[in-house]
Formats: sequence, C-alpha cells, structure tokens
Amino acid sequence: MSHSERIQARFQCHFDKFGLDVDLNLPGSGITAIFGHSGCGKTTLLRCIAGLQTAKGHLSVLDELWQTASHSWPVHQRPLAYVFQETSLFPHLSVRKNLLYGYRRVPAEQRKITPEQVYDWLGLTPLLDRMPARLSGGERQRVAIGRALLTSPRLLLMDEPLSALDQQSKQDILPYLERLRDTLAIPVLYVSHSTAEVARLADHIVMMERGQVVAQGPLQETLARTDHPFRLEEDAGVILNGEIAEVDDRWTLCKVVFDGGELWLRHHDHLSSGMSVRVQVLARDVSISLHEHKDQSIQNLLPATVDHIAREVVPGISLVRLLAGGTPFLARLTSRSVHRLQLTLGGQVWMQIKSVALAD
Amino acid sequence: MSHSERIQARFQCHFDKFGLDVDLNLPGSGITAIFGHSGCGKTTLLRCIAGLQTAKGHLSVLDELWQTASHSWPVHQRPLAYVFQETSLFPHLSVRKNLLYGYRRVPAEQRKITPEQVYDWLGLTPLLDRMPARLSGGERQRVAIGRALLTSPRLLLMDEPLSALDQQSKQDILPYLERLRDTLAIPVLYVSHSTAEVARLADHIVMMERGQVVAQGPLQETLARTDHPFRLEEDAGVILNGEIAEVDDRWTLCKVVFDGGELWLRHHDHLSSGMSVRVQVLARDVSISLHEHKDQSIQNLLPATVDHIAREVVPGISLVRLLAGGTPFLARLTSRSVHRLQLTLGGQVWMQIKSVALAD
Amino acid sequence: EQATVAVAANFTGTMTKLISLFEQQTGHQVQASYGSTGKLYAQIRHGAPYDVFLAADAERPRLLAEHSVAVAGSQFPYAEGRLVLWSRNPDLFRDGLQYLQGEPERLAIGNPKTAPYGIAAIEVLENLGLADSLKPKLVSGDSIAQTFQFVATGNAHAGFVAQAQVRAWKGNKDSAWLVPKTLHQPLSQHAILLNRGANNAAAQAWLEFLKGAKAQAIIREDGYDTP
Amino acid sequence: MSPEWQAVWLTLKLAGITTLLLLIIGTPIAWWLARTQHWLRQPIAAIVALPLVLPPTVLGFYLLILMGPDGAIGQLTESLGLGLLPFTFEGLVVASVIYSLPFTVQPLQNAFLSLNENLLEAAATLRASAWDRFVSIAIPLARPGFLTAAVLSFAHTIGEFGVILMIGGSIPGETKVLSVAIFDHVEALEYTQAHWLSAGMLAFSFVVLVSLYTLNGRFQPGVVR
Amino acid sequence: MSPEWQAVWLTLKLAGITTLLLLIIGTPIAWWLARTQHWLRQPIAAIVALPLVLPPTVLGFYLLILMGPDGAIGQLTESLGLGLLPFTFEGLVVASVIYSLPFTVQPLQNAFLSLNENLLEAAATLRASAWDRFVSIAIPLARPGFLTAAVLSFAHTIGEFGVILMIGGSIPGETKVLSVAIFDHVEALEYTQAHWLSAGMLAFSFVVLVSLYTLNGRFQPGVVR
Ligand SMILES: Nc1ncnc2c1ncn2[C@@H]1O[C@H](COP(=O)(O)OP(=O)(O)OP(=O)(O)O)[C@@H](O)[C@H]1O
Ligand SMILES: Nc1ncnc2c1ncn2[C@@H]1O[C@H](COP(=O)(O)OP(=O)(O)OP(=O)(O)O)[C@@H](O)[C@H]1O
Ligand code: MOO
Ligand SMILES: [Mg+2]
Ligand SMILES: [Mg+2]
Repeated sequence: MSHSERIQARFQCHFDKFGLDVDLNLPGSGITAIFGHSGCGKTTLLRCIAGLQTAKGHLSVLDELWQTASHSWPVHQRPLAYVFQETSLFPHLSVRKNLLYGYRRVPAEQRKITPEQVYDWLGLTPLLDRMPARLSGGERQRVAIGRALLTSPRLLLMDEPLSALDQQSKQDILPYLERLRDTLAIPVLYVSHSTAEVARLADHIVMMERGQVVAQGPLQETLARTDHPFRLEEDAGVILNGEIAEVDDRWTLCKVVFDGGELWLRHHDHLSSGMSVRVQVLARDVSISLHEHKDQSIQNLLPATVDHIAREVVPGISLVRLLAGGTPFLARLTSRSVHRLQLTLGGQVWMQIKSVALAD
Repeated sequence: MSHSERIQARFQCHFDKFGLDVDLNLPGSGITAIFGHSGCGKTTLLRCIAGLQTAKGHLSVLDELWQTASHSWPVHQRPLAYVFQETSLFPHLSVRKNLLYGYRRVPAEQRKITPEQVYDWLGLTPLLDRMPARLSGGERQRVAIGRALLTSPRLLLMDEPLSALDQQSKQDILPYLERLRDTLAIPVLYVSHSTAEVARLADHIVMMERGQVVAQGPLQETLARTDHPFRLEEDAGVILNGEIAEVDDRWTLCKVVFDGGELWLRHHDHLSSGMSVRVQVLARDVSISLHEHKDQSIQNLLPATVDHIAREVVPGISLVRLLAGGTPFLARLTSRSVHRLQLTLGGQVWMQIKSVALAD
Repeated sequence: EQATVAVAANFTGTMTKLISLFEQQTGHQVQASYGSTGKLYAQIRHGAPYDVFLAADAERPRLLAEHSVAVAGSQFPYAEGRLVLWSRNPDLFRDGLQYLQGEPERLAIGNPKTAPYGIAAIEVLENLGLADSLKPKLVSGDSIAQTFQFVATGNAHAGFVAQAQVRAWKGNKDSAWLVPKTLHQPLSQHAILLNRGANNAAAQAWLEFLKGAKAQAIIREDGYDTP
Repeated sequence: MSPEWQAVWLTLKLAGITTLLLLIIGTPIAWWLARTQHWLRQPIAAIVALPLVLPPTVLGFYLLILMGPDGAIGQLTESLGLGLLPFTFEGLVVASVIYSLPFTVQPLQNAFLSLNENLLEAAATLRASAWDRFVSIAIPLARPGFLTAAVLSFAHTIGEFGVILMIGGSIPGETKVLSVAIFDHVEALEYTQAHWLSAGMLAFSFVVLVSLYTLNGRFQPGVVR
Repeated sequence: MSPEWQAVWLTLKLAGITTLLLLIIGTPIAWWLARTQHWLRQPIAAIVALPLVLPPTVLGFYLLILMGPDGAIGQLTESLGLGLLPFTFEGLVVASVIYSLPFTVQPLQNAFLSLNENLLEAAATLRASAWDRFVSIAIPLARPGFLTAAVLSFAHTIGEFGVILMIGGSIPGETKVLSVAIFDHVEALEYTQAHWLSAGMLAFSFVVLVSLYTLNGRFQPGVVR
C-alpha cells in the first residue's frame, strides 16, 4: 500500500490533567477499531482528526493533506463524517431534514449513496416525519448514523455508534456498515467498548492508554499474538480466511476449508458454495485434547501443533497459540490444564472448537 | 413474598404512533432486567414509574402507593433514583456538587451509603473538582450512576447505565451494583441491550415488544426453559447456587460444590472457603460427550441426564436441558450433533463445561 | 407655502385658533411644534428646521438673534401672559393670596429653567415672602402645559398656570386667582423670524398676521394682554 | 449633599430598588410564561410587553390619571391611608416597575425557555421539589438571562425620563433624578454641567457594566464541547 | 392623509426600518460577543449597552450636537453631500438605531450563548461552512431570541419619544411620529384625541404581539423530554 493511501496522524494536545500525544499510521481502507479505557483519549483523538479540536500536529488522509504545521483545513472542508458519542441531532429539523442536511451539501457528482438506501438499511422510513425530541434513544442513534453516511464521506469517524442499540438492531446494522465500508471503500475509525463488535468488524486495532497509543496493528496478526497488550480477554481470538466447500441444508450447516483444515459453521442464506468468507474463532471456544474424541457434541476437531504458550495472561489463565497447517489459532485455558496436559512447544494435540462464527 | 412487598405497575399512555400498555407484577427485591428492541417503550415505562410521564394507571412499590386513579405522588416525593439514558449532569455544578445534589436532599437518617463509598466504588475521586463539560463519555456515566446511588433510593431505575463504559470499567462497576442491590436490598429496574449484562445481573426479566409486555419471569426459571421467548441466544444459560469448598492458590482456582456436583472456576480475591456464591454457566460453554475424557483441557466434566431437547430454537441449533443431581443445565448444540450422538430423553451423558463464571 | 412654527406651550390653545383663521385668510399653511421655551430654544440653536419662534419670554429670541440664528430686528412682542393660581377644586380657595399664606399642599409651577411661566411663579412667591416656606411643596412641570396637567388631574392641589389654559379648560367649576401683574416681571412673549424662514412667504405672512388686529383680538379673548 | 449628588444618589436608589422589585415580580411571570400551555399565555405576554409601546410621557400621563385622586390606583392608595403616589419616590418606583417590566420578563422568559428539560427531570428524581429545582437548577442556569434582565432594567430606569418627568415633578431629593437634572441643565443651556454629569454617568455605567460582564464570564459553566 | 394617519404611518415606517436595520447590525455584534474570547468583549458589550443609561433627551441632545453642523457626524454627512441629519426622517432612523441597539443585541447574545456547541460541530462535519452553520443552525435555534429582539426594538422605537422630540422636532410627515402626536394632544388639553390615539396604538400593538407570540409558539421545536 503506497504511502499516500494511508492515514497518518500525529497530534499533541493538552487539557488540565490530560495530554494526547499520538503518532498513528493507519491503513487507508477497512475498519480501524480504537480501543481503550474510559477517559484514555479516544474521543479527543477523533476530534483532532475531524478538526474540531485544535491540536499541534500533522494529518494526511489518503492523498490529501488535512493539517500541517502551518495550515489546517476547516472542519467543513474535510470530506469526513462523524457519528458522535452523544447524538447531536438538530432539534429544529425533522428526521428527514436531519438526514438530508449533509447530503444536500455534498455536490451531486460526489454522492455515492442514496437517501432511500440509507432509510432502508437503518429502518428509518417510519421515523422520517418525526421531530428528534420524539425519538427513543436507539432511534436517535440510527438517525445520527444515517445522517453521517449520507455525506458519502472519504473517512468515517464513529464514536460508539451502536451503544444504544439492542442486539437485534446491531445485528441488522452491522452488515450494512460492512457493506458500506466495502461499497464506498472508505476507511472507518471506530471507537467501541464492545470487544465482540471490534473482533467482528475491525481489520486493524489501535490500543490507547492515558492519551498514548500503546499498540497498533492488523487485527489478525495482533489477535494471534499471545503477548499482545489488547485486553480483549474473553474476546481474544483469530480470524481466518477460507472458502465454502459444502452446504448441508438439512442441518443448516456449511463447511469452510482453509489452509490447515476444515470447519463446520451455521449456514446463512447469503452463503453459497465457492464463496470466500472470513470466520472468527474465539480463544475461549477452543479447548485442547490429547486424543481425538468423536463421541462428543463438539464437531470441529483439528490436529494442531503447540506454537507458543503465554502463561498467566491474567491470573489462572494462559493463552496457547496452535498451528493447524499454516494457520494460527488461540486457545484460552486455565493454567492448571496447561500444566496437567503437559503441553510443550511443538507438541501435537487436537483442537476442539465449540463454536465458529462468520466474521462478515 | 407478600403482596405489599412487590412492585405492581399498570400503565396506559399514548403518543402519536406509539402506545404503552403494561401490567407488571415485579419482585420487590433483586434486579429486574427490561429487555426489548429499540423503541419498544422501555424508557417510557421507566418514566411512568418515576412519575416523569403522566399516564393513566396504578403503581404500588413495596408498601407504598405511588399512583392511583385519583392521585399521583410528585416525582420528588418518590424515593427512587433514576440513571437516565442520556446522562443529565448539571452543567453548572462541579462533579462533587452533582454527586451530592440528591444526597443533601435526603434526610440524614435515611442515608444508607456514604459519598466516600461511592467515590471509591466508581473511581470518582480524581474527577471531583471537574466540571461536567470536561469529562469523557464514560466518566459522565459513572458520575450519573454515583449521583443516583447517593440518594439511598428505595427503588433504582437504570436506563442503559453502562453503555458508554469499556469492559474494564463495567467489570469494575458491576460488583458494586450487585453489592449495592444487596446492601440496600432495593429492587432495581435495569434497561439494557447487553444480554451478557442481563444474564449476569438480573434475577427477573421483563420482555417488551411494541409497548406491551410479552413475557416476564424469574431469571433462573426462565433461562432454564428451552422454549423461552427471550432471544438471549448466545447468552442463554443457567445460574446455580453453591458454596466454595476449596481454594487452589497455586493455580488461582476454586471449587464450588452444588447440589449435583462440583465445578472449578477462577479464584477471586474476595472469595474464601465456605462462602455462598452464584455461578453462571452459559449454554454455549456446555458441550456433551458420551464418555468421560480426562485427557483434555476442559476440566469440568459432570455426569448428567438429558431432560429436554428443544430442537431448532434457531435454524441449525438446538438447546438441550440436562440435570446433574437436581440442578438443571442448558447446552447449546448444533442439531446435527444432537442427531449424531442420538441424544434421547433420560439418556446419560457427560457435560463438558469449558467456562464457569461467578454471577456475583 | 408652508411655515413651521415653534410655539411656547402656554400658547398651544390660542395657536390652534389662530392657525385656522390664518390658513383661511392667506392660503398659506402653518405647522406648529409645541414645547417649553427652553427646549425649543435648544433645538433651534442646533439647527431645528423652524421658520418662526413664538417664545414665552423676550430673552431667548434675543439670544437667537445674537447668535445669528434668527433674523435681527424681526423680534416683536405678540402677547403678554397672565399668571393664574388655579385649582380644579371649586372649594379650595376664594382668595389665592390667603390660600398661599395658609398651609397650601402641593403646588405646581413650570420649571423655572425652561418655562418663563415658572420664573414668574417663583417671583410671585418671592415677592410674597413665601418662597422658602413653600419650596418643599413645589412640583415643577417641564413646560407650562405639563404643569397644567398636574393640576388638572388633581395630583397637585393648585398651580401657577397661564390664564389662557384656564379659559380653555372645559371641566367643571374651579378655583382661580388671577395673579396681580405687580407680583412678577411682565410675561412679555416675543416672536422672531428664524433664518430658515427668512425667505419663506408663509412665515412672513404669519408674522404680519400675528401683529394684526384680528389675531390680537383672539389673543386677548383667550386671556392675554396685548402690547 | 449638593443637589447634583442628591440626584445621583436618588437615581441609584431608584434604579436599585426598581431592579430588585422587577426581578422579584418578573421572575415568576417569566417562569409561568415560559412553561405554561395555558391559552392566556400569549395575551399575558403581550400585556407585559405593552408598556414598551406607549411613549413614556403618554404612559406617565395615564399613570398620573390612574394614580391621581380620581384614578383607581389613587383611590386605592388613599383608602389605604398611603396618600397619593405622584410626586413621591414611591410613585416613581411604581411607575418605573411598570415601565421596565418587559425588559425584565423577556430575557428571563427566553432563558427559561432554553433550559434543558432533562435537567429539571433529573433534579426531580433527586428529591428536589418544584421550588428547589427552580432555585438550584433553573436560576443558576438562567444566569445570563438574569444578568441581561438586571442590566436592561437598571440601565433603563437610570435613563428613564419621560415617565418620571410626568409623575415626578422634579422635587430635589425626592423625585429629581439624574436624568431630569441633566435635562434641566441642557434646557437651561448650562452645557458644562450637563456634559460633566453625562460623562460621569457614562463612565460610571461603563465601569459597572464591564465588571458585571467580566464577573459573569468568570462563572460561565463554559461551552467546552 | 389626515395628520393622525400620517403620524401612524410614519411611526410604523420608522419602527419597521429601525428594527430591520437593528437586526442586520445587531446580529453580527451579538454573535461576536457570544462567541469570542477576545479581551475587548466585555468593554464592547458595555459600550453597546450604554445608550440605555443616558436619558433619551440627553442622548438626543448629544446626537443633536454630533449630527449638527459642528459635530463630527454632521460634518461627515455634509461633506458627503447628504446634508444634516437632525430633523429628517433619516436622522430619526440613525438615532433610533443607536438608542435601541442594546435591545437587539442583548437578547440575541443570550440566545447565541445558549446554543448547544455540539450541534454546530455536527453541522461542520456535515459540510456546513461557518456562514451556513450560522444560517441553518444558529439562527433557527435562536428564534426566540430574534423574536424578543425584534419585539423589544420595534416597540421601543414606537414608544421612543425623548430622543425623537429632541432631534426630530415634530415636523408632520417627516418626524412627527405617533408618540409626539399623542404628546401634543395631551399638552394641548385635547384629551379625547390623545385617548383615542393611545387606545388605538395599544390595541394594535396588542394584536400584533399576540399574533407574533402565537406564531412563534407554533414553530417551537417543543420541549418534549
Ligand atoms: N474539554 C476538556 N477539558 C479538560 N479535560 C477534558 C476535556 N475533554 C476531555 N477531557 C479529559 O480528557 C480525557 C480524555 O477524554 P476523551 O473524551 O477523549 O476520553 P474517551 O477515551 O473518549 O473516554 P470515553 O470512553 O469515556 O468516552 C478524559 O480524562 C477527560 O476527562
Ligand atoms: N415524546 C414523544 N412523542 C412521541 N413519540 C414518542 C415520544 N417519546 C418516545 N416516543 C416513541 O415511543 C416509542 C417508545 O419510546 P421509548 O423511548 O420508550 O423506547 P425505548 O424502548 O426506550 O427505546 P431505545 O432502546 O431505543 O431507547 C418510540 O417509538 C418513540 O419513537
Ligand atoms: O409656555 Mo412655557 O415656555 O412652557 O412657560
Ligand atoms: Mg469518548
Ligand atoms: Mg430508551
């Protein structure tokens, strides 16, 4: 990826008791999750990128220079969209006018998405003529997302956009966010506290602590590291690329083959044989056995080699990296089990994978 | 539980395109989770209970009558606390004054909790002298929770109180909420979209749809039903009561015995031998084997009897209820595994439980 | 043609009658602005677009001429005002002198700084030796018209006003005492042609009209002496 | 005390008392207007604004009639043994209050209108009674409105003139306020004194206003986000 | 046109033009005052409020001097070939604008102060330039402030008297506005006419105000939560 197709952001800014000091080099496409404790500076970082917070620094987004030491583009000239942590709908405009506010201000030839598409994706049609004061919390959040999308941005900033949504709405919206990311092929910076959301959506992770970036990297690589500082904890895991080899309609299952074996997962309507898919395997869903036991409900059993053991990542818990073919997996085990099974580097074991989920 | 120790709420209220019509009979202690899609009326229900939304109906809380056909107590005379969906901190008061706003208005002899306790639980001490405009989203939410708790309410209403918090902060706060529930022994109505949060916290569940209650019941009972309408999906599971029998300091584990067997789980500092605990076992963490296999990392292996099989709760997935001693468990399996293992009612199997979590 | 005339407030009622007669006779038109002599003077000094000034004293027209705002030599007296101690209460007094020497309550006068009728009222009190004792009882109106309102609304029990105003009063019976001329300097009211009106035919016609017998008769009828 | 200082003192006293009374009277009116849905809201709002429309001297004239022996207010005050109000300091206060009422009510009403309802609701759930909410939340948050109301009312009373001239009668020490004094000087062509008084008044007001605004800015909760 | 109607027309024209000019001039001043952190903010806010403090006649007097042949403004207007302003309609407009400026600026400033900064930021990220944000967000949300500013300015100009008398004289059709006409009637003891004009003026203002308020209430975004 050439230099000019990335996002480079270097900022320094100070409040009374907090200082942001970051130097980021992010991919120019896909979703980058920004992750970290409450108060670590995630919102501040997005505000700097949007130009809402004045900060010393430098910012280039794809082929455009948005901020240099001497010059800073005003907010409204940066082709970005921002979904705020606290929804800020315009109280004097109807939902429809809120949605079209940014759309109308984008030259017609730059529009890549139509209002109808967005109404449809986000289920906004019944709300169009309401005033924002008469919406529920989740409805407000969906309108805010729609309003941002309709500017056909070149960069999308989202600050916990799904926090007020129920599981179902999230599940309804996520595929569209993913599709959007792919249709518009724009980079998304995504602040979220939900490790599950991050694991599902993100291609790249930035981990912040006290105003500083403590780690960044591609999701797959980073997740498969046992020493990584991401406290994904229960949501640690790997993402692997495979292809659908077989569909079992009777049991609503399908088989994915990948470099190193095959996995069964729940079939979904939009899948068909031959399709490429990304699947997510969480470390907590992987257990290890010294032999293959077929008399159990766990149906994904794969031979693998112990590649690395990170002991006591939290007290009592170890993370074990395994290789099946060339593909790394993570298993989250009690340290006692690691000891009891006498796992050693290079040892041959069977992975028992209870659950496999589509990553997108 | 006598009639007067419950919460009885009957409300009818109408907006342009939405009507709330509920008749609830809730326990007078413990946490009741209110669950349902965005816009189904959860916030409206809480507002009716608080007296913020005028509605026809009737409301009695424990031994007090808050609303009858002819009379309705004004909001400020209802001894409740409300954590709003959108934090509404007073912008002209410092964090400390926000926190003490309600506390000061409660007669000293009715206070059951001190500011220092709350500062400590919620990690608010470094924020006390700030103004709300200078807080991050998560910090604001913690202050709002603290402010509500400090009124030592007889009823606590919480509208997605943890949505802006990261995993770590949530994990830090949840135990205190639980402790609070127990110390003050007050009922809590808790709106949340997080099934994990609900499963962990709630004793009772109310499920709403389009302004109506479609199901309500005690959590344990409800969760162990295989046909329940709660779309807890991945978070279905059971909660069981046990006692700590042994602590293994070397591996940071402890053993819980219960009616039907014993389980190992991660040890926590505040646990000690002889303590009563509640543990949560999620259906997704339970797999089934026809024989006992000790050569694997899963260390909780329990003999059990198949009690009920709910086939295809979602396409491809079945829920199996098992009994270990008198204690019910749920296992979430692919329907194909249920078929392959030829599970039948009354059949003897081994449960393999990958992960057990403390419920409080 | 049309002329604009600045008129001292005491002359308001009379002025209206004169204007209609004048307009009938000459076909010229006259617009009048009323106010205290002091205020009108201040305005004229700063360029107010008046053609003629009918003051309630001789001093201010003289000063205008001195400052070359008015046409020198055009000044003449058009009326001599008579001061009346007046109350709308018919039972308040028969003899104003006695009333003043008794314990009168609130007494209204014109503002001596702006209204010549106010100066005259003060002179009366001084000549009667009552100035100091009555001072706390005095309320003053900006112009003599305002003074009259104080009395007419009953807020002041009595007041020194212009005889012309008393004659124009259409209310019920009242108490009135015509103050002897000996108790104050004559209220000689002078008119003067202002620079702006120097070439205004209507203004000149007006001044001629004012000097004329018909106008003078009306002025007398309203309660002024004429020169 | 020299007559000039007397006028200054009288003016400040009048403006001070008037402003205080106006805030006391105007606040509940503004609160009611901002929050009621009563059909009388608009008519009452209009009535409150009406004193603005009448020329001060005309208003003064009608007040003179109303407060005089034949007027309703006059008969009331007399029957209460208070005597008549015109030409008294109390009369000036009453007239100023009526005249300046809109300057108090309008800014307060706007301030109350822009209050965030959520905050009042939150306060109610925190045990604050209606009165308590009003005092602890509404008033502090409406502070810019109060400041504006106070400044406009105070300044307007200082500058007021027509009404005061009409019902005051310029009695030194009782009703001859600064504006009347300056006016007298101007009309008597005593320009030097007029200039001095005006300049003093302007300088004083300027200092007071700047301090007030600065103080207010200091306490502003701050539009940070 | 009868002199009475002439006065009414003149008054409405004056008040209308003045209000319009005031909104045009006052809005940017108020916006600046509400959003700047410049050290000149407080002094300029105070200067804007100063016309309030001066008695109208005194203000009128100084305007008369300033606009007169010896004054700075007078010399300027004369050198521009505009002639002198006093005693012309244009002069009245200038004086009214200066006199009523605080009534426009204060309510607007408060309205702008209470704007939610988040909304302006959101608009900026939605491609709205500063001017666009101002027009599409700030102005509509500040509508109660604009209404108050317009009502106060309009009404105040209608009721204005001291300044106008001073620099306007009472030239029918040019500077003799309603307030002066009523005043003249009162002074000429023509109470009946004065009463009629005043009553008409009040009734008219009442109707206008009620309609305005009702209209405004209709469009209020609504304090629902
Ligand atoms: N305007 C401000 N003035 C002073 N301090 C501020 C200001 N805004 C934010 N802060 C502080 O800066 C730190 C970072 O804030 P920020 O909003 O970026 O956090 P965040 O990572 O978005 O947290 P959260 O997940 O809680 O939203 C916090 O400690 C906060 O208190
Ligand atoms: N003031 C109002 N006027 C009209 N409709 C309203 C009003 N408040 C809420 N509604 C509607 O009532 C329904 C219920 O709203 P409510 O806020 O109770 O939902 P909720 O269950 O809390 O949703 P969420 O999870 O999104 O917060 C929604 O459809 C909403 O649009
Ligand atoms: O007519 Mo005067 O000038 O008010 O005494
Ligand atoms: Mg944040
Ligand atoms: Mg809600």
